[in-house]
Amino acid sequence: MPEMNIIEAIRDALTLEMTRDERVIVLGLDVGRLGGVFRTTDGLQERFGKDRVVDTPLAEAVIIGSAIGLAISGMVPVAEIQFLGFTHQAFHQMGAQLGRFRYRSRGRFPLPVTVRAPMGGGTKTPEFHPDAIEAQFVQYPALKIALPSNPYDAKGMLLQAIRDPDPVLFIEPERLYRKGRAEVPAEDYTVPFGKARIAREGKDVTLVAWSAAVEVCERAAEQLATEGVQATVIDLRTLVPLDEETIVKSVESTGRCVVVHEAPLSAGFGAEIVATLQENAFYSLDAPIARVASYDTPYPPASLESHWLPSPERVVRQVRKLLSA
Amino acid sequence: MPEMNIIEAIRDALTLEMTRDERVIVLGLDVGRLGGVFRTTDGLQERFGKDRVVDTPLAEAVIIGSAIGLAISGMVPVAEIQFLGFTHQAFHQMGAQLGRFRYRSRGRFPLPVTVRAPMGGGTKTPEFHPDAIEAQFVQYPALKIALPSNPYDAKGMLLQAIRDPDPVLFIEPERLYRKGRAEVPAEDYTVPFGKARIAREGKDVTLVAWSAAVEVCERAAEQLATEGVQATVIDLRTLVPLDEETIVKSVESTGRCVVVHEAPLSAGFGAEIVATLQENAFYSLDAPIARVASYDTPYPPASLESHWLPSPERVVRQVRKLLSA
Amino acid sequence: MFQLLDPAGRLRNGAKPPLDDEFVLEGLRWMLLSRAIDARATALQRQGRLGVFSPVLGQEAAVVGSALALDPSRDWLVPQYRELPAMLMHGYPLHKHLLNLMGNPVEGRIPDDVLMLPTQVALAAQLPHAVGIAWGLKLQGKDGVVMTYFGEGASSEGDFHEACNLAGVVKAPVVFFLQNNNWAISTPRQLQSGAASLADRAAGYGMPGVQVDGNDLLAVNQVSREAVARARAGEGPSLIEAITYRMSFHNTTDNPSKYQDPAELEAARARDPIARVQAYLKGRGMWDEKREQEFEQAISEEIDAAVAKAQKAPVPNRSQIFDNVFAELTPRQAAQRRELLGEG
Amino acid sequence: MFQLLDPAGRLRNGAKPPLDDEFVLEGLRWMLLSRAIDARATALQRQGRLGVFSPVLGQEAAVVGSALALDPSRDWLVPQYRELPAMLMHGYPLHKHLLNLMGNPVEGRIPDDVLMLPTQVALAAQLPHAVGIAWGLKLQGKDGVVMTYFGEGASSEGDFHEACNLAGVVKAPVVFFLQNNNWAISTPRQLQSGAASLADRAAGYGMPGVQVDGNDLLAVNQVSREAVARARAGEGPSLIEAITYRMSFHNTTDNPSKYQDPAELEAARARDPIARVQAYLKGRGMWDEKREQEFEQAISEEIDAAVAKAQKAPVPNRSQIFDNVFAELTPRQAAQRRELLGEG
Ligand SMILES: Cc1ncc(C[n+]2csc(CCOP(=O)(O)OP(=O)(O)O)c2C)c(N)n1
Ligand SMILES: Cc1ncc(C[n+]2csc(CCOP(=O)(O)OP(=O)(O)O)c2C)c(N)n1
Ligand SMILES: [Mg+2]
Ligand SMILES: [Mg+2]
Repeated sequence: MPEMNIIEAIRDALTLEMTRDERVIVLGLDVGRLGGVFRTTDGLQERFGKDRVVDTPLAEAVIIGSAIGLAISGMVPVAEIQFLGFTHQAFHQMGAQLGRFRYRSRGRFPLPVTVRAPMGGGTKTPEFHPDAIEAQFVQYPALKIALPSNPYDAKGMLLQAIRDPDPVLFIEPERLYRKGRAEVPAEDYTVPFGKARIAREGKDVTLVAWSAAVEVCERAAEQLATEGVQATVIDLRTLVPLDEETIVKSVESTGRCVVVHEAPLSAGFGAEIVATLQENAFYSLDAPIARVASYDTPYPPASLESHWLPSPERVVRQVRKLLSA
Repeated sequence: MPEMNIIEAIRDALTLEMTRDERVIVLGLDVGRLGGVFRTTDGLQERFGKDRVVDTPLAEAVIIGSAIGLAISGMVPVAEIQFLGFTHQAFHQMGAQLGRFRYRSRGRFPLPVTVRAPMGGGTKTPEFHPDAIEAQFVQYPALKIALPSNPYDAKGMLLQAIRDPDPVLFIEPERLYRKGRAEVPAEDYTVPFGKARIAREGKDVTLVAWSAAVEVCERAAEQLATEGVQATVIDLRTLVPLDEETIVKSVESTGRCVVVHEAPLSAGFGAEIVATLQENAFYSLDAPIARVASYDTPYPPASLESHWLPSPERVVRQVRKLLSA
Repeated sequence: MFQLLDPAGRLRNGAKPPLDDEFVLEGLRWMLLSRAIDARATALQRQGRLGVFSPVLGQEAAVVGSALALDPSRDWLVPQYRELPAMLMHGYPLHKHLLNLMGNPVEGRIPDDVLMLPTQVALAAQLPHAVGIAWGLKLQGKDGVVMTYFGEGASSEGDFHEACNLAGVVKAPVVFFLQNNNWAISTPRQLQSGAASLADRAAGYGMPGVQVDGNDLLAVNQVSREAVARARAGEGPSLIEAITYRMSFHNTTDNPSKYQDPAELEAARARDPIARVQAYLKGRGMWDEKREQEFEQAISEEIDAAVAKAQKAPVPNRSQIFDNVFAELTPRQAAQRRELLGEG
Repeated sequence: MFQLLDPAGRLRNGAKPPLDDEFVLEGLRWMLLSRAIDARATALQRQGRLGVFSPVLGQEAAVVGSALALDPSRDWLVPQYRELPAMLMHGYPLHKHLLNLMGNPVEGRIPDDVLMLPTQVALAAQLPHAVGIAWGLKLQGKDGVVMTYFGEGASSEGDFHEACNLAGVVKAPVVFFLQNNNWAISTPRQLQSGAASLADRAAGYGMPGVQVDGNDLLAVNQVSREAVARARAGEGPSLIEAITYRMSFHNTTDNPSKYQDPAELEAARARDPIARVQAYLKGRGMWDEKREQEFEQAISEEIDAAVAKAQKAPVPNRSQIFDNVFAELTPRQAAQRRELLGEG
């Protein structure tokens, strides 16, 4: 099996799907000749032509808005927003338009649109770029939200996203883009939405995360293992649909849970996980469910980001607290 | 003491503050000659002139963006967005710019800007207009978020908002705008941020809400009283800052809690309340904390909105469930 | 400002009508239908039988003249919300529109063979959609054209700029039809922009822009045909600014006496687009009182039938709240649906 | 396109220089300083001592020529991010800029008497701010003018449109200075807009627009002075499109060989804005090798001093994460701060 990093896995999925389905069109800033600022679309324009891999003018709202129209006309657009933080420039076209077209047209216009964007800090990119704002999109309930954390999922979930009959916001973990290769099947496969991945199993505590925070939890779990604490790590993969079953079952068995995410604490999606778990696993809980998140401030200067982002150390500390509760 | 509805209380606060502080400028769509589509600014342009009460072009982002500049130049802008749903057109100027200017300028440019907008359904306004998207703004941690639910608070909190040295998103409960008058002092007073209001006290269950949902809880509490159940109703008033103390204390004493809001359930601010309460009142809980919210769908057609919005009946049903748990 | 008919309905010196008389008569019929619907819908709204309603009154020539340039079998219509006659001309049934206004969009679904988007509530948000459709048609080698409507108010939104600019780059076959009716709710044109002409904006996107008398059916039709032909020939987008006037309230919740100078409204009435076409056709022996009565009779019956049909449509039921959110409900939505239906 | 100096540095027929020679020399000094900073900052970045850096290289005449039209004691500067010399000319100390690039903005705070906003990362978001400041100055009866910078890429954003349009309506004293350097990262000008000239957009907002040779210090300064004077006289905003060329990478993470035709870069080098001013001043007996060496020596020392000063600044500490979020922390933020500092 070939080995790929996340960038390569994404490029592989795009290549596969553009070959299979000629309705697929890639559009966004610098996706053509340059191959995207992270090279995820490298070589695609040469291969599929300028009509199918399009460098758009610098305007996020019309990237999303025109993708809506392209889908209505019969195409299958994969739009790239250069950094998730800049979806704010397109916010009115995201939830309210892209997310609602099927509903407001009473089914006449389903929109098979994928919006790709990298998210997250830890690479010293300037403010706005790294903003982890996934929860804002959950509050617009007609977008599916997928966040792979590894090369295998990146490929399989992107193929799933493009083929999904509904709009999918596909958020990529920028910090992990080139963080090592893993085995990824060369052939076509999809990873279904709404099915969490159990990255590691342990009986003492459940760690729930998505995107790059999964890797933080895995490092925390390793540290905990050296202290004799066995942690389960669950990678949600998609926030919408949410795999309640897997997390509830795990917490029923461990009795303790820490949710970890890169977004600031307040009103982050972690709150939703806690609310859901305490409702459905209430009688199994041995301690309150905890959250480890970034602090409630704007994204800090590059030199301070490592203190702001959730770290394995903070997760470990929090688990120790729960175990002594 | 004069009696006012919420519209009148807001207009009174604006009149008072524009008289007291000539740096205050009101800007937005149709706020001038028309006095706003809900008449909150009625008569202000006649009184304070066209330079201080300004009908802007139809463009939400530049209403917020120019308010930022006005504040930097030394003015105190009160910007109106006609409906909260249309803050999406200005989203990139809200959290990322308005909310972060003090931070990114390291204190050089604090922004005393107030953004007013009505929110909420129940009046058969078309889609987008009524969207309850308050939680999306909490995820941008440098906006204060105030949501009065009655005339007294509307006046006192608006005066507080305008005088606050930081940006405040002031969300008005559209459905309650003209729903009865209450006593409101004619003089100047402020209602401090971060202090919840206990609208009703009862020992059996705590209902937590904000904006128009407070009224839903009050009706539910009345119904429950006829069944012998005594409910506490807490009106949060501000989501940022959040008065954790008052809600934790109440839930510690009642042991049961229902959070009620108009936004769709998933990732609504109710999740944050639940997450906070279960962390801080864990050992006092007799039952899981419940949420009654709108469903996870786009805003439905007018003829169906009453089934979608949280109702006193749904709250009562939920409380009964908790009591029998 | 391009004009073919003067306000008295006389062809201007040397002007040649772009439409033969039968076609003008057809246009007039749509204009009269539109005005009759305005009256009926307003009455129904006042009786509480319809929701908020925005009349077309005064803008009939702009809407009908432009829509007459389209071929509904291949062209797309992307409306804002004040273009009802164009929607009907494109094949959307009137009773469905009434159902939307009654808060029953379930039954208002656009038929599969009508190439039209739903009306847009978020101003200017439709413009990027229109560009995307046009671009997609072009990429697929289809010869359809997209006509999209918006007000001068909406043209201040960023979406207008981004949409026009992208259209210029990809040479999308789209016609941006700006209805400048002088008002955005209470905000007059002169507070909306400092530009002398909004059509001047076209140059900044590399497309032709033209200002036309929006109360002149023939002139509107001519510039619209030219723009559609240009788009169809692969030459890209155009911007048309139709100068017209909103002769009624913004919508049924509005009271223009609060902000409108009555003299201005009087002056606008003197430029009524319907009277102008009637005068023109009268001059050509195609219009008289008898014909007017026949038309009015037929229109009235058409509206009666649509109202009756709308009233017979099934009332929406609460389970429909969960229809068409996604192709399939998520487990969480499915659970919420069960709760709503008391099955939970 | 307005030009005063031809590429060889000769005054065009009949042209009168808007600046006397001493002033041109001053401009040249800023241009040389800018280019020397580009070289030094790039080197420091390659050594891992600076974060991502965007050079001005090739655009010095556009930035310096326009900023020379400002009066730092009353005018405001609202930058995008590629206008360092303008910031320095406005009074912002170089070592503070270096501190920002080092990820230490705490010490990079703009001094209270420097009328300037921080650089903007979210493209075009600064334009509404510039309009607001200008409008506010006008409302307060102050005679300041705002100069705001942005790229041709940023000019595709909706914010550009909304800002220009509002400025036109309220006649805000603002100059929109568009640096068209042919590139937005890898996206060339011709894919950015179908417009023949971006200055043509001005008409759509009711303001004058002018296209100027952005590599001609004198021409840029002249049109900038005119725009500033107009604004100061209460006549409202202007749009200037300076045609220039990005002669280096987009920023230190970029590799233009992936998308740029080397011949195009060569051609641009032949229009180098610094060489042009030097040739002009040489022709007037104001520039020679000796002078050049003196300038370079002084500039080099100035940069050394700034780098040294930046390196001596206190390193940010983690508690500063919570500084300047609000005037006062919320209880929740205060608790988080205690946790971070291990006081929780
Ligand atoms: C983005 C957005 N902002 C505000 C509104 C509220 N609103 C509805 S209609 C209207 C005026 C529209 O004016 P114009 O575009 O000229 O169209 P007209 O009503 O004249 O046909 C406004 C402000 C809205 N629907 N969408
Ligand atoms: C809203 C937004 N979208 C995308 C980006 C990413 N980005 C940074 S610089 C740049 C190109 C800017 O081009 P231009 O405005 O021409 O300025 P230049 O770099 O040429 O000075 C892009 C796309 C951003 N910073 N902000
Ligand atoms: Mg209008
Ligand atoms: Mg550029």
